[in-house]
Amino acid sequence: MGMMKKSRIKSPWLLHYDGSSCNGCDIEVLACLTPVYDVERFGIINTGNPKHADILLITGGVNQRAARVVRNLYEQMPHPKVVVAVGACACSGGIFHDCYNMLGGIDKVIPVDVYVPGCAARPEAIIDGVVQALGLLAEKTNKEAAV
Amino acid sequence: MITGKQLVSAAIWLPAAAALLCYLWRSYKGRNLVVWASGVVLAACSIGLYLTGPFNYQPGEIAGLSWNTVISTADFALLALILLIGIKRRHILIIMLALFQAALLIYFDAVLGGGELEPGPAFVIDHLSIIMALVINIVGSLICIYGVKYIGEHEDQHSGQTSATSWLSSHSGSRQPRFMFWLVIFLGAMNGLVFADNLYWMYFFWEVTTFCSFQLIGHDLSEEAIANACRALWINSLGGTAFALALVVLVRYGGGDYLSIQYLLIHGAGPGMTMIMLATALLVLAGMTKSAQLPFQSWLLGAMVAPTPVSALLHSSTMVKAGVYLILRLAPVYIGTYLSDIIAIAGGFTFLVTSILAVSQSNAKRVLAYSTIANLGLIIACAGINTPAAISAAIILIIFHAVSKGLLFLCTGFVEHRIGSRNIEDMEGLADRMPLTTIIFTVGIISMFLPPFGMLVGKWAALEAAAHLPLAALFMVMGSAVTALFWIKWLGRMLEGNPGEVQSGLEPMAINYKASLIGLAAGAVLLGILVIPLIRSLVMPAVSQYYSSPGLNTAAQSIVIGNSGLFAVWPWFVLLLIIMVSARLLYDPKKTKSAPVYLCGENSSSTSYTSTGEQSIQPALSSYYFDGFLGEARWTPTVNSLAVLIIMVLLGVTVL
Amino acid sequence: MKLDAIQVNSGDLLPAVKKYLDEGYRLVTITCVDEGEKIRLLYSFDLELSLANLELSLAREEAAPSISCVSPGAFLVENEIKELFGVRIDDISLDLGGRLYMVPGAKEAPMARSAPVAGKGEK
Amino acid sequence: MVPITLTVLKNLTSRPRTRMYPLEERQVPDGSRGQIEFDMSKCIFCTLCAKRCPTDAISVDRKGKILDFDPYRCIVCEFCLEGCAKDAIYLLPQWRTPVTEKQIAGYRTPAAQESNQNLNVYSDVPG
Amino acid sequence: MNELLIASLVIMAAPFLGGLLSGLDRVISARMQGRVGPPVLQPFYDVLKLLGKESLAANRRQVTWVLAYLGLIMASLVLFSLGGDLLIIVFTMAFAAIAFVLGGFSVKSPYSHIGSQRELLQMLAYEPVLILLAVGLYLQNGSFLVRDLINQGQPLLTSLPLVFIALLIILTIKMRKSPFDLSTSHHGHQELVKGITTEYSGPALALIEITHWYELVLVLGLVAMFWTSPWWIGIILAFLAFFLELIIDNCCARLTWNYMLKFTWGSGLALCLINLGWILARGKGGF
Amino acid sequence: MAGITAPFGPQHPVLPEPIHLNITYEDETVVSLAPALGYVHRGLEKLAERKEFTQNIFILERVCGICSFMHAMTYCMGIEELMGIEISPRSKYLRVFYSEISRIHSHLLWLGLFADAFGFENLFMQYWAIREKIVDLMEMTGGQRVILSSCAIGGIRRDLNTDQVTAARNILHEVEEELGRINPVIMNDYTVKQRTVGKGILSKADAVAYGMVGPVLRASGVAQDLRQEGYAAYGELGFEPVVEQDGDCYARALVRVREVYQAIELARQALNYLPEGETAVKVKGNPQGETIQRVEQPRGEVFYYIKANGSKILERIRIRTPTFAHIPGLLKMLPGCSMADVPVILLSIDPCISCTER
Repeated sequence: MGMMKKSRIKSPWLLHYDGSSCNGCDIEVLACLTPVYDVERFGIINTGNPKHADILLITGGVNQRAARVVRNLYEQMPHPKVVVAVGACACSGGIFHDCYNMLGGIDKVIPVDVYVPGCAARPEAIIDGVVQALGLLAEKTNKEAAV
Repeated sequence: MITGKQLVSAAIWLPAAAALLCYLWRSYKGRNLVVWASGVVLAACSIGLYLTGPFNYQPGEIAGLSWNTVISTADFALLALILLIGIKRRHILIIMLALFQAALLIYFDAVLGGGELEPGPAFVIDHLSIIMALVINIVGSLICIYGVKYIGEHEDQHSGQTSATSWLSSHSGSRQPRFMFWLVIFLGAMNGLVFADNLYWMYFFWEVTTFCSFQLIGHDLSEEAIANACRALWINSLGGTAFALALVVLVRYGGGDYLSIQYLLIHGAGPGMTMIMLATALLVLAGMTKSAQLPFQSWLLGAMVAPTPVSALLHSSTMVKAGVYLILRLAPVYIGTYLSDIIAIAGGFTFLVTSILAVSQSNAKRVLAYSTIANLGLIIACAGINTPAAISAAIILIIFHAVSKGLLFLCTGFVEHRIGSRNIEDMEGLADRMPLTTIIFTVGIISMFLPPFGMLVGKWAALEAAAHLPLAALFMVMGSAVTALFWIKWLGRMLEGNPGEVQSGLEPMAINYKASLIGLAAGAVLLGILVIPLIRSLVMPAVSQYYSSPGLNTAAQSIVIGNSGLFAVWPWFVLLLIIMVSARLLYDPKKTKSAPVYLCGENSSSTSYTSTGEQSIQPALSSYYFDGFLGEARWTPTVNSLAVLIIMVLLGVTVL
Repeated sequence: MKLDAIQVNSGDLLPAVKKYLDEGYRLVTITCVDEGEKIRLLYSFDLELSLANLELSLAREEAAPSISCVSPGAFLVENEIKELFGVRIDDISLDLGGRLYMVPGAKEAPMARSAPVAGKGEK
Repeated sequence: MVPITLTVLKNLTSRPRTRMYPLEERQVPDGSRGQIEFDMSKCIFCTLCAKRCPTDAISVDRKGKILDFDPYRCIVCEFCLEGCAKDAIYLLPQWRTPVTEKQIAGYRTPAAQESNQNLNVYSDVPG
Repeated sequence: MNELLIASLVIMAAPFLGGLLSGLDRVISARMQGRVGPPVLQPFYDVLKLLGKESLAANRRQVTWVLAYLGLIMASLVLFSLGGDLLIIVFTMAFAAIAFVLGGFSVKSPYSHIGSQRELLQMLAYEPVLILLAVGLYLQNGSFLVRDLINQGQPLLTSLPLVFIALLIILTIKMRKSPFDLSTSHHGHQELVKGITTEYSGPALALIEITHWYELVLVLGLVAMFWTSPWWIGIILAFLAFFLELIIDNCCARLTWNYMLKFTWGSGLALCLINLGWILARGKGGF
Repeated sequence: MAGITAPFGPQHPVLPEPIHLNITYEDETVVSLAPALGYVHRGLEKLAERKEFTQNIFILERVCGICSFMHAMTYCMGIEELMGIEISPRSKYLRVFYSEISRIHSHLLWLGLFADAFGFENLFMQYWAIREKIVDLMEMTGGQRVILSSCAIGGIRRDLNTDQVTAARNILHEVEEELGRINPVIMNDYTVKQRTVGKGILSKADAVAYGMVGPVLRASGVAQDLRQEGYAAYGELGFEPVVEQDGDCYARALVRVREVYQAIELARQALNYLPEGETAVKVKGNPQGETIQRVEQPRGEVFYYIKANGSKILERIRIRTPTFAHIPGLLKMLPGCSMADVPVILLSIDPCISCTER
């Protein structure tokens, strides 16, 4: 089983969804894919499909309508999966935490594994967060129970 | 021991007797019994014929009259009937064509004394006619068994909505016996046509099949059915006229014994015989109208109004095959001439154009009709190429097309009764509602054009033969690419199921349906597996009878690789079996969670999504029909005029 | 610092808007200001960078006519005002029925002056 | 087609311009807004920064002399830094490292710190 | 008996070769974009990870058709390596592609449905050229068998140059590279999400990936067939074609399906016909 | 023929931000569509009516991450007009410099996403590699890579020292030189033209009727750019709007490409004629009255309406962002195009959904 665990770390496929973000953090996530930061070195691909993804990377807080979408995406991802919340809004709702339409951080809707702070979290911080998430991914099994 | 002669007369007379019995026997059970019995006997007859091998048969007198006079009187009676129908339906074309044919026949009998000619044995049963007999009797009887049950259900469903003017509601008693009468008698007519060597007799059976088709298409008696029946009648009578003209030309310029096909095959070829070649061209033209080739395809599409067994029996497996049988029978006559190339191009052109038109159809039966015309075009193209390999390809295509297309028509009929519509879009998710039918449909469609099944061997041989005629090769190549498009588009629509819907076992099927559907499906698979023995026993003798080499070399170079195209088939079916079994092992519903469909994250349930204004919407799917580019309305006029041009060239080239 | 806006009542709002649009003006937006007892709707138009404003003041329950029949782009902002401020604007060309932003269960007219300020989140 | 092919071939032959992040860290310019830190020796708990913070990330308990700072709500806007009378708040260019558990950073005066050893007392974020 | 040996050898070796090739493909594409790119063994890690994931599937049909896709591509590769009949190989590849399409169709999901329709259109585009390739081989060598190619004197490329160019045109479609990666593509941002593979996940997706490796080896084998006298020139030819596809992939935008149909039928078929006509005219065929 | 009804949903690989279009296709041509927004609506106008007017800058900077500086600048100009503050010439020029840098940054970002929409992944990588240089420049000068919070009421929070100015000039020169190599691709590459020319056409009359703004309006032939009003230091720098005539996706791409060159030129001029003096003016008291401010954002004209009643808390802030004006135009362009063009047309208006829904 060692090879399986190792391959899980070496080829994490990532689904990026923008909850209710101001697209500052989204640009930084996309910047990670570009030549200057190039996360494909770690085998990370940005698949647009929850069914292919291992890591759910969410930027921005969650408003009432986005909560439903975030929950759907999380449920559609096959196990083992991890959730990375990128940016102050994703961690705790940030500057918008007491707007009338905001529920707050991502942990209000789905269990979050890694929090990446920063208002417009830097690509390096995001890479750190994803690398940390890989450690958690290896431990999880593909059964429903050990979520 | 039953001699060959008794088998032939049985093959022709038994269906007539059975039809009469069906007509008289009012109860369904009785008719069912008769059809089953006659089906079994007919099949036995054809197998018997196969065992006895080729022989000639000249029937003796009956009640003092020679058969010829009986045939000619029956002919005139038939023409009178057609004339009557023309007048009753006030259809000028039918009247004119019937009169013209009558005139030709009178000229033929009176002036040339054709009626009394005895150019040779009336019936010559050689390998080709045995193959045709096998197809007609086995596939035909299965379809009749299906038809008995189908027409019963058809009547219950239609008695409610048939339009007021239909004769049905006004006339007391159901029309099932009448339907079965024409359906079963048709088998006899086809057997007769296939055995006949005397062209005049063949002409009689030719007219009988046209009349049967008219009666069966008009079964529902709605305006649409009657209009289409009339159209079918006048186009086929056009073919009949060409046939009669050919008879006159043959006797007038060639002398009496040209009436026998065997004589024609031996003496007909050669440069000097322009008039004989013109007659052959006319016969080919008659064949083309019968198999609804390009300019004449409208009647077959109209005939789709008829109940499905009619479409299956007449308009795909047997009747339209008569035209192709005639063209194939005459192939040695026009071997090597320009006529042969033109026929190849006409066939290829039809194959390509009708395949493309089939893409834009959403009515299942019209797709099947277009695909039938396409495959007939392919067979005619092979006949046109006229090399031993091409002829064997044509025969293989005839056998497999009859089985697979019949199967598909019957499946469509059965589905139509269950879901009440013929539109492909309404067949969405059939795999979950009717799993057994979908499996049979899959076998049918796969056997139409994919490797392990026979049709592909035919197509392979056709391509190999067409290599010397680039234009025909181009038509075939593009046509076969397009066939994949419309078949899989349709099958795909049937397979589309919602996740998580557990199949609750196979759907109920009446014994008649089971027998015919599963019988034909098993037939398709069996013929696929036994394709090489089939070729050795049936096709090669038929080809080597008239051509120098047997065409296909069935010796296998290695386990997997056959010689020049013929491949050992059994590894294929082993592979398909392995795939089925491993799929069952790998996927066990308990372990695999059924995932909701990907709907951009907005799933409100496993199949629907929340859209504008927070309403939950089901995604609607529909296949592509390219109505803009390939629409029937846009293409048919141009295509028909091109085809008429080809026909002109076809006739013209013989004369020049 | 006052804005130079032409006062209009709901009757002749539509012809005024039509006049501006025919002169080649472009509708910039509709601003809704909730002053407790009355609501002011400010229609601003722009032609070669110069701004022209129409102002319509309504009582709390009074309905405003929709101008989306004249200016096709106005339906989105009218839907927003209807949903967030609770102002009744009837027969908008593409009416999302108060579901543009908010989920069915959410509070009605969250931006109105009377609405409580704190949102769903903690403190 | 031509211009892009030249670029493609040039890229293929030249060194990729990726910053190999985990192996070599790039030198972040000093003015860059990384994370906010509190120098408790200068802080007089005057709650000025708590009032100015647009995201209410800082809460000061004057009597208990505790300053609670939620690093996951702070948007690093330096507004508290500009308003602090005693310049007790300073800016580090280095970005804050991601964590798996959110904690509130509780700061105390240096004197109070001797009593419990660790400088930053972390407690779980309510809710 | 050696046939069985060759067959099992090919079935074992081909995925590794295919995996390496697609790994190489991702590294070279990355370097062309000025990026470092993943390690060359990345495709193997991807497939191993996918095999380890929880298997989600809508119904059994989906898995059956994927297995059919894998089995049939393996069959055509075995037939090709044993020197079987090229026309049957082409038709088996068609059956494999159809199995893949039916797999895509077997779930009522909009993106997988549209992806499958587009895959059918792609088949419509490249099928005629492949069949004409087989017919060309027949005209040149007198038989469809690939094994008869080996003892032919002059290589196929000299007599079928235009057919080779047509094959390169449709190679873009078979390798799912832009400008014709319409039904599904490795590029992240495809307007059909993942097209035909949208509804697959975990082990089923791993099978599809492995089948793509087999298909890659088979298609490059077809290219290598054009120069068999010293066989290693064929291999070089295949690599050159592979590299050319990578360059085209990185230098073109994705085009629409009607452009693809017009382009492949317009230029691909025309080239083949000119070539076949030239062979026929050159003395009633080579044999 | 029943068509295909499919969601072009909130989560889609081509969409940078969540917007939902419920599209009905028939044989791959769009027949009808209905939008659904609300995935990013946070309700920050209400939040701004609770915080103090000085804290609002940081809220309004985060309306949209890409054009954050211009939101803050418009708000500050509004408050300065209400309080009658006159900002120093140096901060005017610095505001022009920062605006033009974030315009270059926004347009390069858009060009990358636009290339990715029609499947040209390589071009996406090239444009974003160049953009990294601009982002480094922003981090060096403004302090943040994306949310450039360096604007305050009364001027600029951080001054540029001399070596920062020279570094900025080098970076601008490098960017201009690299763009010279990449722009010809999007301008005359055959496959790109095949996918963009003649798609999503908006005539001049429609553009005005639907209330289009910015590059989309200028691509349809209306020469209107708010920088002609000469706010901040644009009056002294001399400025001509960039106009195209045929109003399709290709024209919009061309307008934005030429605007990048123009922005580099303006930023360089702002640096060359940077006057001396301090950058921030002390601010006393509270704003009073109401005002409308309009500024040219990378996506178009942003419209701020501010009403203050003399207290620390403002009474009403109304923001109408450019993408809000573009959405009705988008719904006019999309019907009739083919399925493959939907992402191209959708991205051709450079949608910034977080701007639209505030």
